[in-house]
Amino acid sequence: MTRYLGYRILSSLVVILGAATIIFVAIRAVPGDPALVVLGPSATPEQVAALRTEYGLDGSLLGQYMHFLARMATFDFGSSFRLGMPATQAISQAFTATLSLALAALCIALMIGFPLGILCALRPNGWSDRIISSLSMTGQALPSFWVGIMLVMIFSRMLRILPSGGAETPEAILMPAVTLALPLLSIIVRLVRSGLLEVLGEGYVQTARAKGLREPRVVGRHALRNMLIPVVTVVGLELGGLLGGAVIVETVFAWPGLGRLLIDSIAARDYSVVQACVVVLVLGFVSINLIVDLLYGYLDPRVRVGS
Amino acid sequence: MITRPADTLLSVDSLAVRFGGNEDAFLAVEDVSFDLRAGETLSLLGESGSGKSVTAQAIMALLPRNAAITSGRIVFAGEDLVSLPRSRTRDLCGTRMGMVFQDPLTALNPVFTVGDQIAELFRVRQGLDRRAAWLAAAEVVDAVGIPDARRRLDAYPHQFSGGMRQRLVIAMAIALKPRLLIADEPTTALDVTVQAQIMELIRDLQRETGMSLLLITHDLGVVADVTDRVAVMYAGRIVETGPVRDVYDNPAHPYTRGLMSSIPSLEESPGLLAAIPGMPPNPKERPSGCPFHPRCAFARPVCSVERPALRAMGDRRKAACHFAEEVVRLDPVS
Amino acid sequence: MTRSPEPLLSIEDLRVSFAIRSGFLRRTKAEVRGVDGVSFSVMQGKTLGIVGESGCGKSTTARAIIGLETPNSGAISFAGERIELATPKRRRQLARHIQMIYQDPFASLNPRKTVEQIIGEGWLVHPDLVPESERKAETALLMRRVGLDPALSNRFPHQFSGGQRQRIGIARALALRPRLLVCDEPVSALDVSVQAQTLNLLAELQHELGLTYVFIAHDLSVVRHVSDTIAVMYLGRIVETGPIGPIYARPAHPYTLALMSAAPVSRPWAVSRPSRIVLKGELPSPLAPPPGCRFHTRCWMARARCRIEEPKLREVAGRKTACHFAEEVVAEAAPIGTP
Amino acid sequence: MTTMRLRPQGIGLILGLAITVGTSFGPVLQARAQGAAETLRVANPVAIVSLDPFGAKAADQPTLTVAQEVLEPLVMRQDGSIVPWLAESWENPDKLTWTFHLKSGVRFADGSPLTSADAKASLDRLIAEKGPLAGLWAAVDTIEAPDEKTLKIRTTQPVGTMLSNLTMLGIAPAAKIRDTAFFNAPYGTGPFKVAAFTAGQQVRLVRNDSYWGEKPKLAQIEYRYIPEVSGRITALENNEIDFTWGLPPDQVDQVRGSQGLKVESFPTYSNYYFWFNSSRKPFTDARVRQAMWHAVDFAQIQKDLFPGTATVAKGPIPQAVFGSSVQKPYAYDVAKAKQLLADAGYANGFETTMMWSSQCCTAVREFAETLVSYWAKIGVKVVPQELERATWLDRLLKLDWDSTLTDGNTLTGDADFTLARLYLSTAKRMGYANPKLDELLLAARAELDQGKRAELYAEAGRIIWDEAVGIFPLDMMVHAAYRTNVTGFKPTPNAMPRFDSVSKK
Amino acid sequence: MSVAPAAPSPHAKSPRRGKLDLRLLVPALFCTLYVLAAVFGPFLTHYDPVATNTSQRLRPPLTELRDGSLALFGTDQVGRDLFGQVIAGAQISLTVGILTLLLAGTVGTALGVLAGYRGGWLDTVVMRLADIQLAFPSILLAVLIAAVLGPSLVNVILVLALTRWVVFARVARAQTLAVRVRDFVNASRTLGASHLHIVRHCILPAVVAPILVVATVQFGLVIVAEASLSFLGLGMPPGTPSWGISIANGRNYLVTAWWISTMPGLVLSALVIAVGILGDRLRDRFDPNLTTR
Repeated sequence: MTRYLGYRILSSLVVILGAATIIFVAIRAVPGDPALVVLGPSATPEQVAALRTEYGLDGSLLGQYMHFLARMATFDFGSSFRLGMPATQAISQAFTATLSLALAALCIALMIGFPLGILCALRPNGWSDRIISSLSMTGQALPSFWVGIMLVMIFSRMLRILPSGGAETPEAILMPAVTLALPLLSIIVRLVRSGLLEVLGEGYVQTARAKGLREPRVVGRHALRNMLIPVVTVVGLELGGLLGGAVIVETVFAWPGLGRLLIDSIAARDYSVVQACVVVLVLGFVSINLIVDLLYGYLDPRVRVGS
Repeated sequence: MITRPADTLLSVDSLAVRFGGNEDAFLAVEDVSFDLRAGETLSLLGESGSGKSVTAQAIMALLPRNAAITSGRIVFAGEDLVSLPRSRTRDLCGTRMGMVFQDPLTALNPVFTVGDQIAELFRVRQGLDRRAAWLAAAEVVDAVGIPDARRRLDAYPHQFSGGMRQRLVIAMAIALKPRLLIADEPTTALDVTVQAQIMELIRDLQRETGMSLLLITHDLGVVADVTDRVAVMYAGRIVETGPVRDVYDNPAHPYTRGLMSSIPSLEESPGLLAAIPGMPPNPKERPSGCPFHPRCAFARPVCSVERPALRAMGDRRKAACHFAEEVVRLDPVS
Repeated sequence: MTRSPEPLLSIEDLRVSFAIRSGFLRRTKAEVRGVDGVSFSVMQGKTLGIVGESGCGKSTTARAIIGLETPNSGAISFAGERIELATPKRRRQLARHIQMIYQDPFASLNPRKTVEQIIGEGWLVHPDLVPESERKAETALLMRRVGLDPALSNRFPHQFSGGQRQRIGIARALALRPRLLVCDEPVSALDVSVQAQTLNLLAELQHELGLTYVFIAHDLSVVRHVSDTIAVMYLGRIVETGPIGPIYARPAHPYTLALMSAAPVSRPWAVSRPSRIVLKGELPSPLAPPPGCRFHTRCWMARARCRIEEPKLREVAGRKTACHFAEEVVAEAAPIGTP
Repeated sequence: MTTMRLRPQGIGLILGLAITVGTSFGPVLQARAQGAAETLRVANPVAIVSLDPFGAKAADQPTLTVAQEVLEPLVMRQDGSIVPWLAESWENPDKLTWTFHLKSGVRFADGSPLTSADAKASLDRLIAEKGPLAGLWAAVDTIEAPDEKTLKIRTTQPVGTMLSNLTMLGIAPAAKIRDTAFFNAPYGTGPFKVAAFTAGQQVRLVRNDSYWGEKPKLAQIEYRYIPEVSGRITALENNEIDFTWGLPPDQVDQVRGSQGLKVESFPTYSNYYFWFNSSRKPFTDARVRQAMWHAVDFAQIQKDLFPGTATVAKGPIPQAVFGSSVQKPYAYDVAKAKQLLADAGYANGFETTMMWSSQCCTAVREFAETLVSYWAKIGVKVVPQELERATWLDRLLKLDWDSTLTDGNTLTGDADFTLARLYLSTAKRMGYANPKLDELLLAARAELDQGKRAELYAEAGRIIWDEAVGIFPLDMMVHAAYRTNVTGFKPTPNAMPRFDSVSKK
Repeated sequence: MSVAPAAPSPHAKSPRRGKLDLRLLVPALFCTLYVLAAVFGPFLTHYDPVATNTSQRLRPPLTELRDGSLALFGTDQVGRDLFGQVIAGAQISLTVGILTLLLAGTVGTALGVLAGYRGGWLDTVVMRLADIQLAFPSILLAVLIAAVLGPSLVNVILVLALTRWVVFARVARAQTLAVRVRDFVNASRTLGASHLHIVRHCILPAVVAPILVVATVQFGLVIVAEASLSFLGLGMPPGTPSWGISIANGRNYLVTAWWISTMPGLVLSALVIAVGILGDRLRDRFDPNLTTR
């Protein structure tokens, strides 16, 4: 187990290092100059040069890169040109916001998706299955920015019961979370449905029935646990995507999360924050995958290494 | 009207099971009747698609969703299971009827320890507490010949060999001392030597507990080894039934006869086998009249028109062939 | 006695092992000896039956002959040529002489190709064999030969029954006009009535085309029916081999004896055979085969010597067997046959 | 035996936990302000990411909007003219020297007195940070604080814009000026001080009770960032906020009709302008530039796209700016435009590009698309290029463009800030070089007499306008919308609303 | 667990072929409609993205315009006919969808098959790259590429292909791994077939079906992604009648002109749903295992 974990952590590090390198190069390859963005259209070349020195951008690229890596090891990304605070500080607020949003969305998706998926699988091709399945198809197809806009139009503009954006009040998380949850919810419904249908045809489910167990127990205990395995994998992947993919929802609802911070920081060529964002997002992604792997081992004793 | 001996445990009467909906519906089992007395062993013998497994599933209320019993009765210990609600039949499963499945690998839930799965029976069905259930599980596992039972309860199914897994499945089936054990191809997935071990185990258990055994198999040898009576199925129907020796030595149905001559023996048997020509019919397109007639060497015009009924041949045998008397008089199968 | 002619296939001390890899660098953690020192030979036009339980190495042997496994050591000679030493190109050329029939007729046919494409696939690889213009006719011929209606040549495998699929597999093998057919459990997935048809077909083909078979099965009756000689394998080794008659009449290895006694027979009352021996215990892990005689852990006759000294294959009563006490076994075993 | 076993209840527990975390995410949530009546809730259209007006954000309107309530300048521009503020008076001993006398009795919110050292430190830091406003002070030679109340600034050349520049310099305590933490909750001599600040999200100001001037009526001001226009309007209508501004022109009418809401529109120092790259063909020819101008009916555009929210421009800088002048309008005349093109040798039109920054200004895309549509009618195919701001800036400064549409803000309210900064040939902003213009602009900058400066700028403006260095279509108005219970709001043309005089019923 | 039905008879018709499958037909017709709209629509509506008409802006659906034409979906914020815009948008969306999938599908499938078939270090490298790609926020790539190259059709396709190849590579690799060890592949090897032959005749045919299914799912996602990029101002250049741009344009007019965002959104969603249903049905039909069992 430890060996396997070691391997996974090592390959995660490779991924993080790769991503960090890519972003380091890419953000510098993009036209535009952080100093220039700060100074605005009135800047003179001398001013720009002076500010670049101030920012430590005048050294060799390799030197900057080594410096970046060295500091990254201690989770220090330098200070933000735009915000005038350490990048990690800027990140931490945004990360909390994004994580809250992602978790809220995940909870909504799981809490609604699971029962609906089970409902579908218990009566495949019944009317409830057809309705839920087609709704879930729709949920997956709707572009989230459009859904967000429509939600704002309905709940904020017409009904005036929810704030249209921001994160000041607890209920403000509802619409962005629902918007974000919608595609995930659809995926979960379909995964649970197909997973459960598949599992329900398995021999051990027959065995459980032959043992005289009641259907709720057969489904709830014997089938569900086995079905969780593919669901966990996909949900993990999706959650990893949610962290970085919430940009649109964050934009529509002015949610002060990582995605927005990333977009704003790129626009400002705020190198340190961009790099920090990417590293944190990638770190989040690989950690989630690692957790999924461990969970996988927990859910399925067959893949437990060393047992 | 069929008279039943007093000790009849299971009686299946004119059972028919339909698969699929509307257009592609077909009868997987048709007009199947047999009795099983307490302590007796009956084999349902047939090739794939003959309806033998479906019959077992119908008895255990384990038919897949797209299947339904369309007619007939299944009387178990005096109760008609067909008219009972599914939940009541389910109650009988485990306690009064146990089932052993073909593939021990898929029959066990891979994510729970075997102890969990066996103890569950005692906890849920008998209301034992966790500890007592665990002890009872250890006892059963020990009874099916798994060494070091107490310790191995903590293991997962994948940590057992195929033969051991089948023992575990059997343990689950007999844990609550059912009066009827249905074994659906219990040895097909196993090696020859393991197969022998498992059949011996089933026989021993049957001897000890006096339960009845309904054995479903395609293996003529297994049937001969363990059973008193055999019912040969073809295309969803029973074509012949009777004591194993009588049926094997002097088949009354051409299909049984064909089967007997299809298998090579351990002795020298030069030349070609007397194989049955053609293939078993598709359940959706069964031939008219006697379903076996296209493959039958004895077929005459009447066979393609009129379906032969399962009729008595002497007091213990029945056969569904217009010319059963002729067939039975042929030279014995060598 | 005249000196026997050159065998078509001969295998000398074949060893095949699988590496179990794991860890970051995929280092070999352990080796499983799938086949551990197997030797046999088959004469042109004859059938060698290989029996044994799952994990005994019989399928691995087959795959090594066919080139799907690379032997660690040993020699595989086909018509006098060492095929395991052949270059990949030569090996591919040789492929047309050595073909295989697979156990699972559902898995061994490409589900996305028509019967015609499947049967003709070999001609794409060996284009000289049949000119393009004649392929259609040749396919029809082959299909008729194996008992399939050539009108079905545009169907896909899933539209056929198991027995028919096995016939397609046979036709595919025959398309290359091979000399040797390796049959890996060709009938074990088939129903009894279809199994008989298939066995008959194989017998007819052998008779007509002078084919040589290596026939792998776990069903002793089937092996008896088709084979001239037999090799019984246990845990990667041959424990007994020789002509079919003597071995079936009086096994000289306890394992063979146990197999014979356990084999289900359709009418046990009509056959006399040793009383059933139910082997105790489990098949040992091939990762760590027992020392001495590999069978000793399950053998009711095992003595101290068996645990230490590995018995060699030696001539006993008209066959070769690898048991220290083969003579005792032969003497004890009741002959099998009609009482 | 049961160690590794997680029951379904366990999974439920995890779910529950996740929900709790998901809905009660601490740092994001801020307690609602208490004392709603004395709290003005403001939604700013652009995020306030920093409260430090000396560094990178020295010219950042969101930052300055808040900073102006907290840090006060030496002099202030009120109703177009400069009035003393923290400086009581000033004089020029010579053309290169400015001496300011600070008001006495002014204290910072922490009780420490205001001294000239604070003013010096503030200006020193602004220059040292090399931020966007540092350029205004390029001519500064020395800054001295000979005594606590006197500040002496010496320049290397006469600086006519000294006073207007000073309006942009808020004075912060010298002791804190280099303390980055200070700018998370800065205070100064102003009527308010910062109580809480979450970058990019919200700022809460509380009244500075020891303020030296007239005490503000509001106890608190809350700024929160709502980027979506509709979101801001909704929030206003739903009484989630009291005040917002920066509404897009065509939403204003709808808000005006809303009950309980009031909209105030006022002219600003900002305008839209469209520059030609006069160093690139075909815009090297003034006739082409003029033709483009004549081809567009700006009056119509103003009426349709900017109803009551912008005015057709009368000169290259907005009329509210010191130094502005009224020029002769370009008529919408397609025939004339075509004629001019033909004269310049482009009878069949030409193809060119127009870039703008996506973050530029309200309705910029609509505006740009409309322009493209007009120009198509005289045979000029203009390919629109909407660029990210950083890229736009990059290309702008590299003169790597044909034409660009953008907005300008004369932050200081002084023509110099726009004209001398951008139109000097040495600035190389739009490839236009005219020695006469250079001469006028430099003279105006060095002139301390404001009357003379105004004349010089008027002349410079005429050249820029007539030569069509760019097209100056519209002067912007800003629309502040607020609930009717907000009173006392006085619009300021720098588009940075102040709330010291505001009260809430 | 053998459930009754026997081996299919040789006379069994190939499954469902020839029978009208409404659930396949309806979405297919729907998609065809979009294709027709994309191909011929512009000829019918004469939509000119450059022709703004500010005096006719923000007209609600079904308004008769001054020139007598009917604005079916209303007009947008600069007075262009929204219906024409949406029709023209179909062309863009379909173009982006198809080209992106072709690019990503080809590259991804090739890499996936190669990685799965060859294994070893090649597999490791490709899969680590895929990991990085997956972990790397795709929006970031879009921003970077848009910033470097500027918004354009080609760049949108590049960005989207860059973010999608992984999906194809993973599916292709998984399928390759699964097929590679199947007996029918062994059978081909036994025939003496070369690697090229095996990949061409055994692996690729098996990979195509799941890839097609993935492609239908991805098609919808790609179209939405294009719209999202355009919505963020990172996709198509302004003035392009992309659905995403139309929706984004309408964002500021939710109160005064709801139709600007709503109409293209509905049209977009309808297409994606239709493609999704189509993909589902195709999956059912393509998979030879599903059709036989």
